[in-house]
Amino acid sequence: MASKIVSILQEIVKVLEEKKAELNRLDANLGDGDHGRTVVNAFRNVIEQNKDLEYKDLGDALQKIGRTLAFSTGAATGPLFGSAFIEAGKRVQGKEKLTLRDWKNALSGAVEGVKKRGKAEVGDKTMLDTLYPAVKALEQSVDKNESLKEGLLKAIEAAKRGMESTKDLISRRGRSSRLGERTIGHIDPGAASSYYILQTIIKNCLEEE
Amino acid sequence: MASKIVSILQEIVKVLEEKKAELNRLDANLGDGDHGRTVVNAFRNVIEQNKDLEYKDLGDALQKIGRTLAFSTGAATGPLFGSAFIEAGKRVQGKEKLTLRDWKNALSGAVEGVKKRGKAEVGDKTMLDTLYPAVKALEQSVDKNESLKEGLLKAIEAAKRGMESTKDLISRRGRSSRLGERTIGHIDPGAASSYYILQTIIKNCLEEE
Amino acid sequence: MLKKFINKPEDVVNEMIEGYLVAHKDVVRKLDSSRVLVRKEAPIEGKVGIVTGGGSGHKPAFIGYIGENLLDAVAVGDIFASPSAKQIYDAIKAVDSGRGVLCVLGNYSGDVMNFDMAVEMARDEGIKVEQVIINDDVGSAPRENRENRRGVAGEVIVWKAVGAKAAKGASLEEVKEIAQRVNDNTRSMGVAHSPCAVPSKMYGGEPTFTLGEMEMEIGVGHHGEPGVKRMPIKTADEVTKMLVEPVLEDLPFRKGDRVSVLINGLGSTSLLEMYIIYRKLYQILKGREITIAISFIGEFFTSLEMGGFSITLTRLDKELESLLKSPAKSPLFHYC
Amino acid sequence: MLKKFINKPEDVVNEMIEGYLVAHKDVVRKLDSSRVLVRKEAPIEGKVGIVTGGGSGHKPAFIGYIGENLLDAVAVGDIFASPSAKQIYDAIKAVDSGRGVLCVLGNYSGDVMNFDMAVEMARDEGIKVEQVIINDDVGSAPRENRENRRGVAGEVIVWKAVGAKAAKGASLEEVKEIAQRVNDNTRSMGVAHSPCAVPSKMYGGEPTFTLGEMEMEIGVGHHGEPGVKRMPIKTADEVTKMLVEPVLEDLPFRKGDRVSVLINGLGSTSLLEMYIIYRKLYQILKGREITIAISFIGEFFTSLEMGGFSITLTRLDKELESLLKSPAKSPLFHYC
Ligand SMILES: Nc1ncnc2c1ncn2[C@@H]1O[C@H](COP(=O)(O)OP(=O)(O)O)[C@@H](O)[C@H]1O
Ligand SMILES: Nc1ncnc2c1ncn2[C@@H]1O[C@H](COP(=O)(O)OP(=O)(O)O)[C@@H](O)[C@H]1O
Ligand SMILES: [Mg+2]
Ligand SMILES: [Mg+2]
Ligand SMILES: [Mg+2]
Ligand SMILES: [Mg+2]
Repeated sequence: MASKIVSILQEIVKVLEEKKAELNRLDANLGDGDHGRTVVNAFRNVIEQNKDLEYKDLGDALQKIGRTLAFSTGAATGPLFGSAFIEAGKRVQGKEKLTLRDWKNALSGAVEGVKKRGKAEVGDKTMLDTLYPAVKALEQSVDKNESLKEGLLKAIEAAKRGMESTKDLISRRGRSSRLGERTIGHIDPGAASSYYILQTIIKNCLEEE
Repeated sequence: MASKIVSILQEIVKVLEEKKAELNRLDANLGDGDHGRTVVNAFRNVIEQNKDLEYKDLGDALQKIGRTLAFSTGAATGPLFGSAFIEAGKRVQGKEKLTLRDWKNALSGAVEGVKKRGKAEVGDKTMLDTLYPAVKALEQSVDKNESLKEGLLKAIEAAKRGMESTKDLISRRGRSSRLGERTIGHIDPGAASSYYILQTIIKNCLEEE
Repeated sequence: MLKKFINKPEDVVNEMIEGYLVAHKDVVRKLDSSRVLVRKEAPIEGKVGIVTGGGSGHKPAFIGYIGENLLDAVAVGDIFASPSAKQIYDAIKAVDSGRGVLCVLGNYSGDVMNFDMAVEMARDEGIKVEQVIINDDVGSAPRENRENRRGVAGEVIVWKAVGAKAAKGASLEEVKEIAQRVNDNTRSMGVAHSPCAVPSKMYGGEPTFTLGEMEMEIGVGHHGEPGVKRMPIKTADEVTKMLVEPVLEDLPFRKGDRVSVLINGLGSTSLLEMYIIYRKLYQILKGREITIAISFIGEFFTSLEMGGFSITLTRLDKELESLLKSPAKSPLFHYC
Repeated sequence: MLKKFINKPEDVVNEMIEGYLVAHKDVVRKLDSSRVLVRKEAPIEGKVGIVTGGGSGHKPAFIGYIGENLLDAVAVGDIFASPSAKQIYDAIKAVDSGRGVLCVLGNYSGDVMNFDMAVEMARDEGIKVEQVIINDDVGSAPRENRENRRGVAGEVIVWKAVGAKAAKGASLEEVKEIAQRVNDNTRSMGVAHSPCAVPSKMYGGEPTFTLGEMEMEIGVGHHGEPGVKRMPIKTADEVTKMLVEPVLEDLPFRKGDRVSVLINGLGSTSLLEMYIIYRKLYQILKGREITIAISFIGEFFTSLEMGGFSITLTRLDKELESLLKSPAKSPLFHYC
């Protein structure tokens, strides 16, 4: 199964590479203009350091990815994405395949990881504003007993709307929080990158189904 | 006689004050733009430190003025003007009134003083190019036995032409020498100020006659 | 675009380190596996290790302070960007002599999160680690939100004090307490009239902010973060007053206090100006009967070529005064 | 206009001195009658006095070097303008212990003439005075006209060496010989990409020169005097090569030589850049089998906020090397 995870990571790098300039530009509005570069390098680095990533246990794999991200990336991104993956991994420990409920648990782990690390709340104009709506959507789909595919597609939609919602928010965390009201009108780069990452993961998992 | 010398010094300050902006501008073309300010302050300082300048001996008075200039002014101007006055004074030691020949001797002393101090030659685009033609004119007038007035007026004319001649010269001394060929087309500020000073001295002496 | 003497922008930090290492090989070494600079003698038997780290572009900070009675290791980030948790973790490991390690860092979310992760990791391995977050910049948040304030030049004062304390053989707890005490008694405020540029092209980079022809910004951050107020530039005396008054009120500093004064040039502001500023600062403090016990004037924590400066005051007690006055020596900082 | 933190432009030098004096009153004093700063202990029994002077705006030069094993007195001119002969004369008198005084000055016509006058005057009074004129700037005149070259950062190396020699109790002739020997073995070359401004208005001044958006000038002087060549800015590696090669050829420096290296920032060029430059310089010298015995990297002789730097090499013999490596200490320069 190693190849599958590595190939998803490669897809993530490919997508982020395409979006790099856009993400840098978003970060230039609010921060220091390096977010595109940072996330691409972060995931490149993950592949580099986990070339032979084998797993029986998806939870282990996610945590390994998370630790590499958290530990080796630098900037704000490393610990944030890292904690997201690590906490997500903990919630699906021992699993080799994920149900919709597992997806919900994993993603809400990611939300908790970001919250803990970044001391941010939903509405602070961060990647949380992408991830949290996706968790909410998954919860509803689980409650409604929707199919894996249906649920995941809805989660992507919700994440996208969440990302877009950051445009109207005032940043309260990270570098951009220094700009206060001047942050209104710009999408948060971390919200954007986490949308692209989530979307790429889900798409690739669904293709496989 | 103290009052006479002091009043000429005051006239010099007045004239230089009027020409200050022009001299600064000339110096801005070639150097650091401070020549007007420097010469005004230099002569103000001379008056300040020689308020009770009495003399029987014009030579002494000129040397006193020269020492104040040379010693307290700073920049290039102080030692140059100072040496000019000191050497001029030495050539008329003991005199209370100057003949045309005395004037010639005094002014050629000034030329020697500047040469010695600044290691400059005629044609180097300095105050020498004002003073030297005046000496030459005085020599001719002495040879021709012209009147004091005639001789001094011709000296002023010659000094003026000399000052104007610096426009076409390349600077070889002082700060402006660094600019090389770029100095062509600009009158040398020291040539200009020394013309104004010489002219003021001569005019005031002639009025008295 | 602001011009710079660099090669490829992505190489600036590594090339700077290469130059630093050949210049100061008697004092510092680099870890093989990580962009971490370490004092040659570290770990030093019986001494608490002092680690810091942060983005590059602040020279002499941070690496210039690795040396005697100062820092033991620095995790070196990219220009204005936090180093990774791994680098910080490696720095901690490299200087632990068994008596523990104190991490001192500025209050920037990237740095805070990466240090957090590194410290957790090091603790998991049984290393004694403490951290103190410096937040001296009065210009970055109101008093009620002190915990959100940035760390600026006050970090240098902390390094100097903890470096001296650690060198005396103090315990980790004691060294940490000094860092905390200096931070609690330190306030800074900065101003800038010209931006700097993060290297982004072959020969330079774009300015981090733009100001009007004759404008300045009060409260501006070390990376060009916006400050409290933009206004037309004022005289040195007026600007000094505008910076020091909020600093004095914030703590507050009082009549009879003894203080350390740090006037820190941000990059292109000349020492000529800094002494003109010091003159006024001296008069103001004298007028309030506050005694300057020690002063530092120069460039201690810059922002590349930014035009501006900051004023840092630290209220001293006997111990802090003697720590700040004890000798220290590193390639870019001397006190003796 | 370049912005500055100053009060009235005509007051900058006096206010800077006021600030300097309150900051460093344990080291320097000012003569009552003259704008001359003097080492507190001077004249020092049995020691030759070392005097220099020149225009202001070069800090840490000149006054920052008054201190132990360095300078005894400095005659302080206006910004970029020579002090008067009277100031220099007063400086000489203030530091003469009977063993004589050495004046070290840069080769600028104003300084040269004023020092000449002052020295004549002091000699008339029976003081033993010698002077050595420094002309290390390769960029300011071709080799045939070496005597016309300006003095730039090489002056710092001379001060360091003569300060150490004088402190050992050497005679005036011996100290003078050292100054001359350092000068004869020292060559510098500078580059700038941005001008400085002499304070002329309340909040700043006009640039001393203008360059195109991405231009630099090689061989530029300490006061913005034009250099050898203007051209588009190049990488740090290329610029380093362009500066050091004419320096190496001029002396010439040869395989096997031991040298002192000084990389001097002119004002706004960051230490980050200077270490990138040092890296390349180190490689070039290594390639030529020239050994760096000692190096100085930082701001030692600036031009207000000018953007640029210079490289100074000094060929060492045993004595010069040991003089440069002996300790020295002043408010703005340390070596130990
Ligand atoms: N404290 C925080 N909590 C949650 N997310 C944060 C926090 N700080 C920053 N972020 C996220 O990180 C993104 C910026 O990442 P990046 O540009 O890589 O880091 P840096 O600010 O160090 O340059 C922001 O857009 C935001 O989504
Ligand atoms: N070596 C020299 N010999 C003769 N005259 C000189 C010399 N150097 C400078 N000058 C004169 O001095 C003038 C400049 O004086 P000033 O601007 O007061 O001095 P500075 O160059 O120090 O600012 C020049 O215009 C020139 O006439
Ligand atoms: Mg960023
Ligand atoms: Mg001038
Ligand atoms: Mg960043
Ligand atoms: Mg001048």
